[in-house]
Amino acid sequence: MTKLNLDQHQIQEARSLAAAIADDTQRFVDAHTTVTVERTICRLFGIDGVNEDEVPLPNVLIDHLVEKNALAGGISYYLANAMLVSGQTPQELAEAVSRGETDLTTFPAQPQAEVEELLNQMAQEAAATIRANRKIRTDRLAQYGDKTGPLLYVIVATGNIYEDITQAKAAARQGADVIAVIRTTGQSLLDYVPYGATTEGFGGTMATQENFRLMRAALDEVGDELGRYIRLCNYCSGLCMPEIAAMGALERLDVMLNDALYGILFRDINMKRTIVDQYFSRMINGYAGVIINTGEDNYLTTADAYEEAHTVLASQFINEQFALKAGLPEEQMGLGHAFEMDPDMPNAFLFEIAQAQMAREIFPKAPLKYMPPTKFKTGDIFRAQVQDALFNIITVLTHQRIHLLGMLTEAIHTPFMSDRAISLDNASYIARTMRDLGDEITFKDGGLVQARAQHVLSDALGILSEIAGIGLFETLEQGKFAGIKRSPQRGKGLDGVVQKDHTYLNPFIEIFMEGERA
Amino acid sequence: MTKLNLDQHQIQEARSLAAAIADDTQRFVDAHTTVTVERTICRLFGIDGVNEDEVPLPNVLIDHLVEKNALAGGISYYLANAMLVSGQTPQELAEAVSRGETDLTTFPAQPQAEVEELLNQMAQEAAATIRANRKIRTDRLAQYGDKTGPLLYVIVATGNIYEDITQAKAAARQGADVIAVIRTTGQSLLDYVPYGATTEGFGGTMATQENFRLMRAALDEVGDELGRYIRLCNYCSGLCMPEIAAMGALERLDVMLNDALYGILFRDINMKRTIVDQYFSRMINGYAGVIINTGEDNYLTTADAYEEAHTVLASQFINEQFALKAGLPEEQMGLGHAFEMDPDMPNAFLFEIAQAQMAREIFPKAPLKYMPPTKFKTGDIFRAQVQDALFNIITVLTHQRIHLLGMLTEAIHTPFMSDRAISLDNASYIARTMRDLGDEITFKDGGLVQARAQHVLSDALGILSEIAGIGLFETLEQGKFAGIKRSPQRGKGLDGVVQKDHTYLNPFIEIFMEGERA
Amino acid sequence: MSQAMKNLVSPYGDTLNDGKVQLSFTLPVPNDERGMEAAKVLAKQMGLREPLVTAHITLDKEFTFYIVYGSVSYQVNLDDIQVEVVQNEVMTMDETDDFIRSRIGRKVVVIGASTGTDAHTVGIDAIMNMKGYAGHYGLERYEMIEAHNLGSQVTNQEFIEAAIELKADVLLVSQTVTQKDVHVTNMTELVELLEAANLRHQVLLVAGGARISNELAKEIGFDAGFGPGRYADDVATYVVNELVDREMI
Amino acid sequence: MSQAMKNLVSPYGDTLNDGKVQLSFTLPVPNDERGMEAAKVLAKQMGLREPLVTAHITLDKEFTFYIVYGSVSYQVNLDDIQVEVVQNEVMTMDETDDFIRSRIGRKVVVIGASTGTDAHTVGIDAIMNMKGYAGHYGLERYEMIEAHNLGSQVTNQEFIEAAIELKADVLLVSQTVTQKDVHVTNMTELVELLEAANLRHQVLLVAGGARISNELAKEIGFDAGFGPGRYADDVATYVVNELVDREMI
Ligand code: B12
Ligand code: B12
Ligand SMILES: Cc1ncc(COP(=O)(O)O)c(C=O)c1O
Ligand SMILES: Cc1ncc(COP(=O)(O)O)c(C=O)c1O
Repeated sequence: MTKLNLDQHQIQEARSLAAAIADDTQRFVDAHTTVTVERTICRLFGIDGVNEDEVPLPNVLIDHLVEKNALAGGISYYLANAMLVSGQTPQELAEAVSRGETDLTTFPAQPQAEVEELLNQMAQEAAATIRANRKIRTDRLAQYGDKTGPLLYVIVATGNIYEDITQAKAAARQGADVIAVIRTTGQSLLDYVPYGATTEGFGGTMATQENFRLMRAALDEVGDELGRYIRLCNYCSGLCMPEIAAMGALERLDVMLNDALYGILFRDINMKRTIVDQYFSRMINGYAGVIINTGEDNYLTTADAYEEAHTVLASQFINEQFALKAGLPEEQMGLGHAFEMDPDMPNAFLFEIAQAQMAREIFPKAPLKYMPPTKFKTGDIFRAQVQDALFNIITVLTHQRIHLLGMLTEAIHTPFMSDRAISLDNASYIARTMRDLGDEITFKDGGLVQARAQHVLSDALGILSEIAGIGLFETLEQGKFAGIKRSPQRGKGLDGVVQKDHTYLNPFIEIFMEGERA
Repeated sequence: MTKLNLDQHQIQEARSLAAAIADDTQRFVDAHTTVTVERTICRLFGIDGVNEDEVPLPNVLIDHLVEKNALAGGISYYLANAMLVSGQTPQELAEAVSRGETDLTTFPAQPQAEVEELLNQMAQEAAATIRANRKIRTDRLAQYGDKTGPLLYVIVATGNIYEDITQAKAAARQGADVIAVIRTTGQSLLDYVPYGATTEGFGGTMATQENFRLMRAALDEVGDELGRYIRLCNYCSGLCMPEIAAMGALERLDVMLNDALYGILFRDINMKRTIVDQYFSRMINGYAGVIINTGEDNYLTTADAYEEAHTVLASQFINEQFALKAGLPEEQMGLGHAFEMDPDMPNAFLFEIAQAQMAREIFPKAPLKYMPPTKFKTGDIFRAQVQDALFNIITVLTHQRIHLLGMLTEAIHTPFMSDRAISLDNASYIARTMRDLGDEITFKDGGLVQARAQHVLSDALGILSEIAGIGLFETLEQGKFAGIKRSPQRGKGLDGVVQKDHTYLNPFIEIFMEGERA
Repeated sequence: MSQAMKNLVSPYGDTLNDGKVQLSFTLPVPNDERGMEAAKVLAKQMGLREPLVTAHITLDKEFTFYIVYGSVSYQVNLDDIQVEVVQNEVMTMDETDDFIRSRIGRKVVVIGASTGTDAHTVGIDAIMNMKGYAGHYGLERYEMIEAHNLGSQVTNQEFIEAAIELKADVLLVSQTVTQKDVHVTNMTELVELLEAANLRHQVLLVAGGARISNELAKEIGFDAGFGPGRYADDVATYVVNELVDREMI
Repeated sequence: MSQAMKNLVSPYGDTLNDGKVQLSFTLPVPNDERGMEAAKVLAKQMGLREPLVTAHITLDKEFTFYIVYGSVSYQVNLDDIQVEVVQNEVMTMDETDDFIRSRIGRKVVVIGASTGTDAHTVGIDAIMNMKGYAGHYGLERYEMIEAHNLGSQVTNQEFIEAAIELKADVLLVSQTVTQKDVHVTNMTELVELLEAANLRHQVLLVAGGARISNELAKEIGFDAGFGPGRYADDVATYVVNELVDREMI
């Protein structure tokens, strides 16, 4: 079902180049761990809670290892070793460390086989919990049936989890399929995950495990009432990528934003740090059956959507390979792109169709995430309704899967309850009255749409060759994405990156990469 | 450039059936005249103004003939005869009749040849005035260039001509190409045309010659400022069809709503009366280079747009033939249709495309008038913006010419100045960003769009055969259009219909039908 | 007091009592800094604290359209609200027919029209025509109602003549065009003509239309008014109960 | 008085002084007759005579969205409006450079950042980057301005340190996220820190962003604020004049 007649050879070539780029970067990833990767292991082993200074216990433990200069071996070994000696649970050990009563590095070393045996057993338990969550999702989707067209995705962002729940339930009743709880500004720069239910955020609400749990329960409740499964989305980008991925796996989130490139470019997070974090977080997402959403759409908020369209495609190719490396299947790759061309450009709509259809044909199995107009939204809410309508049309026409709804108040505030309802009405009206339009029309051979798509593909191939030549880190230094330059020596979180030593252990990698899933 | 693969044979057959229907009706038309046709002749001879009772002089004159039971011969003869005898101008004679000083039927009969000679001369003068107006239009369009895409058409309807002018100028500056001054409710039932500038109307402003003149001057002024020709539209439907057509010809209107069927169905105007009136009014419109707009769109405000789509097409075929009979060329036939399907119907948009594209292909030269959603508009102005957006898309996609803009406040009030601006922005945004979309896409062979169009065509053919069997009047009695039943013996204005006698004269018919135009 | 406090509501954006509202309006001013400030002043007069003008769009040299967001401090006390709904318990067609049979004992004569210069018939047809509207049968289908739909553009004079001739119990008036309050003028004239003819108290006088509320209809001198979303069953229920209550049978 | 009368304006729908406005808001009430009435009451509190609720849309069991049209009687006296625009005569880049050369005689040091947790850089980049925005070159291109763009997410502490280190004359702060007035908190903190460090009067402190007005910025203790549609030339003109006027050179 190809409508664009794209050069298949170029697609294949682009894909191999992206694989080469990912391979190259993966060498760095394999040699390193980070503080948040290790904290994630703690969390998967059941360590939770905060000490009297409100520091999360996983941080307490890892800070402790850092202090002892022992992180290169990984927390797993130290924990298991201490458990064997002390007979304490990980949580008990963490609390003891927090109280300053225990030093994990001073326990006498137990036989390596016993340590590994225990680790494997603990990791299997954690994996079983995640699989159980996965099964609940599969069962509910089987019970209620899943929607076939685009999933209507809206955000809540009041800063207060309880108010978010009010908004989310209303949105679900209005027809939303996915609820994303946006994070407060600044959270992605925190090198820990806050604890408990929270009610104070700006432009979003803290991502905490308790908040996840509260929202999950609320959506299950309203979903049961409506006879639909309402998906929950949050963010595992930023300095705590894998920790939040683990929390999402434990609390049955369904969709998670996850993209190292986003953090590098838009949050000035150090590239070494986040690329290592991304690997483990995607592994968890993959295992948990969570759909990831990548952040290419954001490029077009600073770069021009017409001129820089190929960078979005190139980045999608790279993200695809990174995801595959982490065992995340195509069916869970919500590669991002966006409708962001200048409304003053003649035929802009045709070029948007080209871009969206191209992504659809190049990544046929991916549940593409399609972002609405934001950059050219102004305070003119009446025009915004039309901008969103055109975006909604392309979504339906090109069979996008994750349909982020535009808001008429995009340029003004995070959505009001009514803004969301207006948006959902806009999208549903179009989805209904244009239901089969995508299958009904074809594009002129060699016409504007086909030519544009082919052009973008060729340009993407060009930039991928360049990147393959110089490597991803150098590419980012040169500012090839979103026009933003970043150095591997700068940015937030670099000090949390540690080279692994030969004793390093992480019992989850094998299970998540090779274990059974369903 | 056919996209629908319609059965050309059926199109031809439908056209011949419509011609037969028009021929049949024309026999009635040719045998009759009406009070307003005769008043029109007065107006074309320069009779204007009102008497002390505010009765327009054309009415005074024709009422006078009716009273004398002399209308069957037509006003032309009596006027010319009286002129020859008295040496007075038509205006002077009218004033004299009004004062009760003169009886037109008592002048001694002059030689028929002299009467006819004078009449011909006077009619040629009137025709020259109309041609001069036509030339001004042609010259201005040549000077400024004419737009090629859809003409953006908006209404003004404040009830006050001066306020209308304020609105119209603003609309022109916002990008409107055609300004229609809507008439006050009830005017179409008046059997006279009000006189002078007016400031009191409900849901619209009186159509008077002075109002036409004021608005024409205002639009020329703003057009010169903008370097565009702004077209002016008004209504010659109702009980004074041909009189208003004449006023429009004299004041250089560019577009006029004109449709006997509309008056019959929606104003309960007697069918005999208005069908006779329509003939002469179209003749004038044709000669003046005025584009007529027919009213098929209105059917869908009472009948269902999906079920009754074929009645719109059938009516367009009939209106085409009536227009041709009156010498009005295809290039001036703004056949009406509308976007009125239920927004709750799946694939409604596809069926709307089918209908619009079908009209485009069946009437390739006609400057089709495409009406926006009205019936399913509610007070939800945010949804209305989306409804209008979809309508605007079809307009561009199917190359409609006269693009009546929908208003977000359609279900609330006649447009505010800001409503129009919002609408124009909606339409321009779509026209710009989808500029070449129509040429870029094709519809699946035998797909939903093609099948729907063919289905509507076949049904239209069916109903045209029925109508050809029973005649137009009987068809209207049976309620085949818009689900509304009308009897030839009822309705407003029947008493203004008179059978012509053998002496009847109307010097304009020959000139308008056969004379030079440019 | 504390009881009343419970029922105070304010506009809601995304947080309880945030008071958020959206406004739009045009001012006859050029699109400049002064106009922008004028828009804010107006918004403040309307009660918006710190209004935010999110768009200022030129309509013409001397006209600018503003979109404004802001918060108001007003609260509505729900307990103070007296809702004047025409009635609550709507009877089905059969129930109404039975009611007429048992309580009135003869057919009720209803005439309806879109009066004055108004040519909108869809509304009155929705109420009267056999097939009804939105799944509610029209009055013509009621066995115990004799319904006469006179159509549109019926003058008040013609309407009254028909009422007399048909011995109508109930007069239904539909009004759609409301520009410059033409409906108010037209409806008021009908009331006056009925009074002049000494008929006003012989009939139930009911209005309806997209912009008609019960409040408005009563103010003008009608017995009731029905707006959008009301159907034949609502009107029938009201009418038969009222005829009985007023002993107009 | 009659002079003032001349400059009174009211909202305009389609007739002068008709006072027409459109509103929309949500109330935490069920979508029923009482809610509808509550919407009218609120609209009346806002000054609408005879408000017309044109839509009432269920958002949830206890939330309803209303769209309302109506007329207000408020008038704005244009003569009373004191428009506080930062300045009117904008100098070109070359004029500004010349002004600095002749009146200041050395380069002016400007530092800018998107501060606090705000990561929106497009606005500050528009003002500072070489290539500028919407056809207005940024401050980096000015020969007589030494411009340092510190990027985004810069804490107030870091910002002040940079100001001291670079001996900045002018501090430019961009703020985009305004939810729960986070910008106000963040900007106020900067002012306090500057005062604590005895630096407040050594520098010109200028804010900007989509929701920043001159009014607001001054209220918080900044010297000026620039909203949407203002560019590098506006800021440069203001800054150099102000430095000279205040003898801060
Ligand atoms: C269809 C329509 C037409 C059709 C009418 C066909 C026909 N035979 O009725 C046509 C195309 C002919 C038409 C013409 C005009 N129209 Co018109 N039309 C509409 C439209 C699109 C829909 C109205 C409708 O049918 N609604 C559906 C019915 C079912 O709703 P309803 O009438 O509210 O009825 C319900 C209730 O109110 C109640 N009800 C109604 N009547 C009664 C009576 C009683 C006794 C009771 C109990 C209940 C009751 O029950 C019904 C079911 O719930 C509206 C815009 C819109 N979307 O609303 C404009 C609209 C009503 N028209 C308008 C105008 C101005 C006109 C014209 C005057 C324009 C002109 N100058 O040419 C003309 C002339 C008409 C005239 N002389 O009256 C304006 C009115 C503006 C205003 N508020 O004053 C509107 C709002 C459009 C606009 N924005 O300009 N129109
Ligand atoms: C682009 C964008 C982004 C990009 C930013 C990329 C980047 N590097 O800047 C990305 C995708 C990263 C992003 C992320 C977020 N965003 Co954002 N984003 C936008 C968007 C679409 C456009 C903003 C923009 O670039 N405008 C163009 C510039 C040129 O305009 P400007 O900033 O107003 O600047 C002009 C003037 O104000 C002035 N100016 C600006 N600064 C200064 C400074 C000085 C000194 C002077 C003199 C003048 C001046 O000059 C400029 C030229 O005239 C808006 C929505 C919209 N359409 O407005 C949302 C928006 C601003 N974002 C919003 C939010 C909430 C976020 C997030 C916090 C969401 C989240 N929780 O994840 C995140 C996190 C960001 C963070 N921590 O701060 C909200 C803010 C709501 C509010 N009022 O509080 C908005 C309004 C969207 C929404 N409706 O929710 N965003
Ligand atoms: C991939 C990705 N991660 C994260 C975010 C959100 O930002 P933050 O990580 O600061 O919450 C976005 C923005 O939409 C994104 O696209
Ligand atoms: C053909 C035609 N004539 C006239 C009108 C307007 O009505 P009236 O003749 O009452 O002014 C319309 C309605 O839009 C119409 O379509």
